[in-house]
Amino acid sequence: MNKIRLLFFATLRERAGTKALDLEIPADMTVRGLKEKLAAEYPNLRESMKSVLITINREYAFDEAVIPPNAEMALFPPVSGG
Amino acid sequence: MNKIRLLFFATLRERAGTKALDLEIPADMTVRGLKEKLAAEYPNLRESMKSVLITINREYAFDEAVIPPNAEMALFPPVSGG
Amino acid sequence: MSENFPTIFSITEDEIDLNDLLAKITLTSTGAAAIFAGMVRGETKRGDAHQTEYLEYEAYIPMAEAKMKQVADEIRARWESIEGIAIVQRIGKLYPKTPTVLIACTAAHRDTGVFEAARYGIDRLKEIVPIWKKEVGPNGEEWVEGEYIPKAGE
Amino acid sequence: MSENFPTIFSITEDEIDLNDLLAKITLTSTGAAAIFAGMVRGETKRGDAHQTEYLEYEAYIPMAEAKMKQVADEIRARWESIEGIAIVQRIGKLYPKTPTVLIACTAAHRDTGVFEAARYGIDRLKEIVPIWKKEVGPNGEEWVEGEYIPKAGE
Repeated sequence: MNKIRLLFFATLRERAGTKALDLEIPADMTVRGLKEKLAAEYPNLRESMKSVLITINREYAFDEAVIPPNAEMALFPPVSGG
Repeated sequence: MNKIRLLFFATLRERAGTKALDLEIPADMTVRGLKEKLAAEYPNLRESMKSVLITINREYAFDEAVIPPNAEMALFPPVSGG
Repeated sequence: MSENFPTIFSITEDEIDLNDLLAKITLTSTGAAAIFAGMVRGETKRGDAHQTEYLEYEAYIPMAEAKMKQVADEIRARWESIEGIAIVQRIGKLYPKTPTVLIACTAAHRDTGVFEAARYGIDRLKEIVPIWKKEVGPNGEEWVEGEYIPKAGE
Repeated sequence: MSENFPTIFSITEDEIDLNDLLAKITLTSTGAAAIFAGMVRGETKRGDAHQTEYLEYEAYIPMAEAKMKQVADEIRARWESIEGIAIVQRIGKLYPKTPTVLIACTAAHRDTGVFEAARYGIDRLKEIVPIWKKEVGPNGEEWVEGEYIPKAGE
């Protein structure tokens, strides 16, 4: 199992009810697998998993990416700065 | 005869050796006529008359324009602000 | 040469000082700057017309700074004329008319891409830099969501 | 409506304050500003490469102000989205890195011509606004001459 840290921002933070979450995940888990896990375990996040942006170690990551150990991941909606 | 006031800027001011000149000119004098008069009477300005910009009452004026009484005219090179 | 060209990027809760930022990206060889500034609109007419009391900005700060650096690198890769670049996003609770974001690019001359570079910078910031805003108005609050989905490598 | 939109134009010997000018052309409906600033180059590489100790600016002030107003009117005629316009030229003896000119345009959104309007503004200022500069450098002084010949009605 790998330890990872999830950060939530904007609507995802509000739906998760927390800014950060530490998780243990299987060593071969992909971004898709994590999304499925979160959708299953956190009903408030289920709807958000369809359009969420995900980053691994501050770079955008996509469904097939395998999550490395000690990853800092973030989940957030499309950005709206400016 | 009409009274007019000539203002000189930049290279024209330096060649004229003055910032302003009051003149009396014939009532029907055009911008071209004024340029010819200045070229004849002020040798330092002769060369400048080929490329000078001329204004009458703060609007650009051209060779055929007849100079109105009490005109405020200015003579200067192409502008270079900024 | 370009390693001496200043690149400023920051997420701040302080006022954005245009004079100071422009001075910091002006070199002896600089003759032109194009600056984009974004302000909080109190009254929006396009789309769903509405009023805004304030915006509340939030950022994933370390990643936002890294992505601002990336936007600056992309600008330099596209317009080699660019000398200095400043990219600043103000966060927190910001009221109408307040400048919230600034992108400034300098170059020797104005006709070598400085306007296009600033335009590119603000467009990219709104695509890839992780910053969000919640709009609070007379009818409640709503998160503003962008539309861009970053691609691999962005 | 547009009669309430601020238009600032001035010839000044004072420092150009970008923060102040931006605030003056930011309305409640404003979300975007494009600002062009020109600075004195101490070192020019394009064309005849040379160094500049300072520039000495001179203006035909009342006509320059009228022509700045005309540039602002032309901008509004071309981009009806433009809300505020500021056009400022600093004159006198100005040293490298000093901002000498500013053109700023504001609008509700950044995609309605605000960049193009600012670019148009600085191009037109350099064509029709009666201001000149003499360049003083290690090899003596020289008046900078523009190339544009105004047409009737300009």
